[in-house]
Amino acid sequence: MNRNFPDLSVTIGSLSLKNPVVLASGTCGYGAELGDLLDFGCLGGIVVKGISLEPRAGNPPPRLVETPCGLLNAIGLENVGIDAFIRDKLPWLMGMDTAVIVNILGDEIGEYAEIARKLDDAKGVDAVEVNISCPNVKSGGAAFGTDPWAAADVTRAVKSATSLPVIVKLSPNVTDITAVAKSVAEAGADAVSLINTLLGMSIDIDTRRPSLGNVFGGLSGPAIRPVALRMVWQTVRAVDIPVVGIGGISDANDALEFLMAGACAVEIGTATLVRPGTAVGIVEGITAHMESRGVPAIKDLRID
Amino acid sequence: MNRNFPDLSVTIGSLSLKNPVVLASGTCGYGAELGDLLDFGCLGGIVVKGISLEPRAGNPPPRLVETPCGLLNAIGLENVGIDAFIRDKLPWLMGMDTAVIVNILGDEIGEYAEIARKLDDAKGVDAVEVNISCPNVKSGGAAFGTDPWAAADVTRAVKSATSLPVIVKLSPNVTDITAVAKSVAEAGADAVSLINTLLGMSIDIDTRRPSLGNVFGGLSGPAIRPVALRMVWQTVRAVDIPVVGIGGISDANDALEFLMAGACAVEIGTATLVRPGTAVGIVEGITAHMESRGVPAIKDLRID
Amino acid sequence: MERMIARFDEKAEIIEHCQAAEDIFVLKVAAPAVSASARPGQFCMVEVKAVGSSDPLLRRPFSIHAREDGGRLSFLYRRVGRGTDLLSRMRPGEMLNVLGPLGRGFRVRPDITPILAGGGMGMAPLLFLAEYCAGSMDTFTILGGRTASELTGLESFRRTGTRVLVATEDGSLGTRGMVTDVLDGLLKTLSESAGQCEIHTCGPWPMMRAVYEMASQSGIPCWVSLESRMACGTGLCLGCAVYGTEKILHVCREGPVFHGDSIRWRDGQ
Amino acid sequence: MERMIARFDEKAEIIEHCQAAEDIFVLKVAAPAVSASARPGQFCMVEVKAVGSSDPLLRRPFSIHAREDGGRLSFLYRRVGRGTDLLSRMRPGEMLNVLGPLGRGFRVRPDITPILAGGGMGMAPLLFLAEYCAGSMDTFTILGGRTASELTGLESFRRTGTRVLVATEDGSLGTRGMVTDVLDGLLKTLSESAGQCEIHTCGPWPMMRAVYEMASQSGIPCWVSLESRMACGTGLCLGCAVYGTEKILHVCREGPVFHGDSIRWRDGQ
Ligand SMILES: Cc1cc2nc3c(=O)[nH]c(=O)nc-3n(C[C@H](O)[C@H](O)[C@H](O)COP(=O)(O)OP(=O)(O)OC[C@H]3O[C@@H](n4cnc5c(N)ncnc54)[C@H](O)[C@@H]3O)c2cc1C
Ligand SMILES: Cc1cc2nc3c(=O)[nH]c(=O)nc-3n(C[C@H](O)[C@H](O)[C@H](O)COP(=O)(O)OP(=O)(O)OC[C@H]3O[C@@H](n4cnc5c(N)ncnc54)[C@H](O)[C@@H]3O)c2cc1C
Ligand SMILES: Cc1cc2nc3c(=O)[nH]c(=O)nc-3n(C[C@H](O)[C@H](O)[C@H](O)COP(=O)(O)O)c2cc1C
Ligand SMILES: Cc1cc2nc3c(=O)[nH]c(=O)nc-3n(C[C@H](O)[C@H](O)[C@H](O)COP(=O)(O)O)c2cc1C
Ligand code: FES
Ligand code: FES
Repeated sequence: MNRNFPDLSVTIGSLSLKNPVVLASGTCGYGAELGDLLDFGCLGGIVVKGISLEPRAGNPPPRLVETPCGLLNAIGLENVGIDAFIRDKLPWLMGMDTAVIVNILGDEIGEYAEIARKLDDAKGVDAVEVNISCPNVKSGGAAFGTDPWAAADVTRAVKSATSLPVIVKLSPNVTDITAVAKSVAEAGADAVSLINTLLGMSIDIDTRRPSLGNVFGGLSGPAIRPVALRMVWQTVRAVDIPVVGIGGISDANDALEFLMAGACAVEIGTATLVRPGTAVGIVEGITAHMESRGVPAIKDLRID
Repeated sequence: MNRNFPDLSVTIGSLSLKNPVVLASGTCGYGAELGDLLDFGCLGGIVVKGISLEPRAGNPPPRLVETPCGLLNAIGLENVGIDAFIRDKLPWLMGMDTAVIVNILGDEIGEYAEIARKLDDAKGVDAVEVNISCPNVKSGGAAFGTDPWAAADVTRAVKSATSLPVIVKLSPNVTDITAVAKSVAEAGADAVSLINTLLGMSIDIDTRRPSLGNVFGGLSGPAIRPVALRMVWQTVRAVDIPVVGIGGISDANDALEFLMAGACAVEIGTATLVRPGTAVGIVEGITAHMESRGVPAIKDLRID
Repeated sequence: MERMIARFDEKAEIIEHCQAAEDIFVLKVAAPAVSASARPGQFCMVEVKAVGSSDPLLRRPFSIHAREDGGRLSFLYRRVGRGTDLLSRMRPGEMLNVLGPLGRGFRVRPDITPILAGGGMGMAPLLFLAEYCAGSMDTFTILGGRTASELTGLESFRRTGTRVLVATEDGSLGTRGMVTDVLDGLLKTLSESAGQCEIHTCGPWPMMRAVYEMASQSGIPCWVSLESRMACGTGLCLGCAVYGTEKILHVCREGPVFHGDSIRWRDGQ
Repeated sequence: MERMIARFDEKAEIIEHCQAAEDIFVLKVAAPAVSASARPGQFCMVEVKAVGSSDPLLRRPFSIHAREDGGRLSFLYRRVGRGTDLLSRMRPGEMLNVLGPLGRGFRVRPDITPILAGGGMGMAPLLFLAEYCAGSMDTFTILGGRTASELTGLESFRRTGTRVLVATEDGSLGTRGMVTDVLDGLLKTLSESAGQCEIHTCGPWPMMRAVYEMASQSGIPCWVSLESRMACGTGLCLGCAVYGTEKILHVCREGPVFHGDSIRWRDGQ
């Protein structure tokens, strides 16, 4: 292998990415919104905005509030629904030279399975990412992702509904994320990605009301990076399936921390909102780091 | 009541504070270290550095790393031990016109109880704060604070060992902090304080090693404030005992968010490290806010 | 989806930065690509944080105030919080990331007389609009503020050729009263030709609402430029939602300029 | 506990701020209270973040480089990361929070000849020490760096009256080699009176270690000024720990200046 041309390609189960840098769900729309600002051909992949069976209108405004080095959002999973996605959004994505991963969500397990089935039939989808941070409506409303058993049930349902690689996206709002990771790995997940947002809130002291229409929101951005990295480190050491690192990654050095912790790939979320070209800069930065240190492949970045 | 002179005093069980602003454990030493930089008479109270039965040397360096709007620490609970504390540190604190709260920790329940007993005999202690974020050595090393039952056991042991008010300090690294709060409330806690630090880590990409000698550390500072506020809001609405708010509070506006969420008092941690006089400025800022809005007492700040 | 004009994330040099009043600043930057495709009513996301700092995290949205020769853009802004405070400390020669032009601007029709109505910082996008319209048609611009010193830059408006009418709450300049007081008078004067007018307004919510209601009563179309909290400004996060009459609207993508009829005014902001 | 000299958190005005070399700056601030109680070898925690920003969160520790008339202090620092980069952009007239004086400085004895040995930015605390000693005794100062341009401010040292010896790795100034090469020569010259000398050193860990070992071999006491990551600088957080021979040492409180014998050198930094 030529030391001067590091190999950035990675595989996540049967999914191959040209490099480990992927856009995170909910922060890159359905791709087309970014088309003029980013060269998708430079990216490992894109995870589109979470899709449900039916269209969703999302939460009442205000939906955003800035926090120290972070962003609280309560978008409420607004999306066009799986049918409109396949019909109106997927064709554009198919034209891009990058892996297309579809983030899916539901109120109950059957919904996850049905979306997965529809994606299995569609053309142009490379993998499914299962967002289990949604409330499990049928059993009291706690998120699927906070219960290893519920998480495994969702995983099994999705796996049997599709032959696409299935990445389960874990919630960080748990006592032991490795317990959930192990549970979904046993249930057949091809990979896990983490972390989704930390549950947070903010109060507007002038209006004396919660700053978000939904009261609670999800915290993302650089503020959460140390928590995300810790969970990735723990999960990499607890399961045998690939782990995708997410959380506050804003530059190549941040991404390298996750790859050194053992992540097989990283997703870039809030940083794209702040600077649309962030992910492309990260690919360049990782390449430069590997070149200058003579690291032949992404997996060689990992430390013990 | 005179609207122009708001009443800042609060009570936490049988403990009375002249105002709701307290220095958080581990960020104000044993008090004397701050003596020339802060007028203790202006503060509601001070929670001293966590004390164990025997002196502890703490973790290997490096013990600190800065993160976006945050601080990761792995001090490892270095402290002089309960006997030296009572003998060498307490006398200085008794001279200050502020409430003295002693933060205690242990490897097993018996240690907590024994420290509490010693404090019960000592003069000059106004309350005990029980740090349950420590590993429960006898049962596998998970923190007491991540298990509602273990947390209740510690609480009962401390309560029966002392007649001082007992504040149980909760760990945020849990799926449902209200479950732990309810459990310690039932076990007799006079109040809960939250949050302790979020478990995090950082990697030095130049040395290719975790930045902290201990690998993992506790994340504090403004970065964690939205998570802390959410947990305080939830806990206030889940238990009937007073809730002390902690986490990233750096100015009066931050403190007001917690008081509006229903906290009866707040603790100031990392902000004191950055600016020793922070807590005094917060007392002034809260007073000014209450004066200008005609809020008669702290409890009237609370919103629904 | 509406056809998208190309947007750019440009590293722009600050050319001029002056304080026009107590808390009001005019910032001029060299951003040739953004400038070339900018249309009146569009805005930019401007980075306000220092190099090496991640706080404040988000860029701030500012309307394009004017487009000047040599690929320059200017912004008119009020210092209201930490982001605008940081911005106000930056000096000529420093670089600033400017993402734009964003959103859908004002829709003007060649055969219709535009009445521009701005309250406070709401005048920011209107100068660009006045310039744009001035060449080809007669325009009126009503500018309102609390007091005279807030109404900086009246001369720039006059230079475009628009007829400027002023209202101040304290009467220190122009009519004592609100933008709507002046608008009311103007609409009466124009009553004959009111059917040939269109209103473009930007300012505080209650003012825009009042302008919209007055326009509706007179059967005049009214375009309003809304604000909302934004993270991306580019349509990625869906965070900038406001209630429309029929559905949620996204200010950064479907707006910031909307037809007044499409807004659910009672929800306030 | 050692008796504590009063410390102050002063809002200090920047009086001068010059770039001495590529990445090296001299910052002069008016901080009369801190200045009045400062002793050589002590340091300050300097706020580097912009008003309204919480990132970078922590202050940065800098040794007191010199104390000047009128309650002024100067710092000599190298731009190495985001905090020092932000600091380097601040201009005269701006205010800066400076907490100090902190820690225990150099211990000098009136009957002993001090040899000051600084490598790179390690020269920062030594100017203050040279000034302090110069009035009453003969002193030697050895300053080392990679190349001549790094050794800014030699003149300031000479002005204090200390005898300045220079080493550069590339030989562009003084002896080609390391501080220890010059020290070796000096100790030989002084061999008779070496028993009457004491070394005060500050610089990179390997250099201080080499100086300490050389001093030990000659039976000369050696004081070293250590660095470590700091959050508070005031003894509150216990974060600035380094290994001592017998126990953990806290750089900000028990140091930054330690007797070389008390350090566990093999642990590196
Ligand atoms: C499309 C659009 C165009 C705008 N054009 C201009 C302009 O030309 N000139 C101008 O002075 N201002 C304009 N604004 C408002 C401007 O973006 C805010 O004043 C600015 O973001 C405040 O930043 P800050 O950090 O100083 O305030 P903060 O400290 O963040 O907040 C201070 C106050 O400003 C409000 N605010 C914060 N962010 C926003 C936001 N994104 N939108 C609206 N209000 C906010 C807060 O609720 C708070 O009350 C525009 C806003 C939008 C959405
Ligand atoms: C008691 C003491 C006195 C000091 N005196 C001086 C001085 O007079 N002049 C001078 O130029 N520097 C001095 N330093 C070092 C100075 O504090 C650091 O260079 C500075 O904090 C780096 O900040 P940064 O944000 O630019 O770097 P960062 O971006 O935080 O880090 C860049 C590099 O600097 C290192 N670093 C970061 N913080 C510290 C720290 N607190 N201590 C040591 N290394 C650190 C990091 O490990 C990293 O390698 C002193 C340090 C201490 C502890
Ligand atoms: C505005 C916004 C919307 C999001 N929507 C989704 C979503 O639909 N599905 C999902 O799995 N994660 C969603 N996320 C979470 C991100 O994909 C990511 O996991 C999280 O933000 C942490 O990464 P970051 O700090 O890089 O943003 C969203 C995040 C943000 C900020
Ligand atoms: C350096 C450091 C040491 C700490 N030591 C203790 C401790 O001994 N006992 C404890 O209960 N909490 C300890 N904490 C946690 C704080 O008391 C506080 O709960 C936490 O830092 C969150 O608040 P903050 O963001 O205001 O710092 C420590 C925090 C820091 C930063
Ligand atoms: S601000 Fe992100 S979609 Fe409008
Ligand atoms: S830096 Fe906090 S104790 Fe030394």
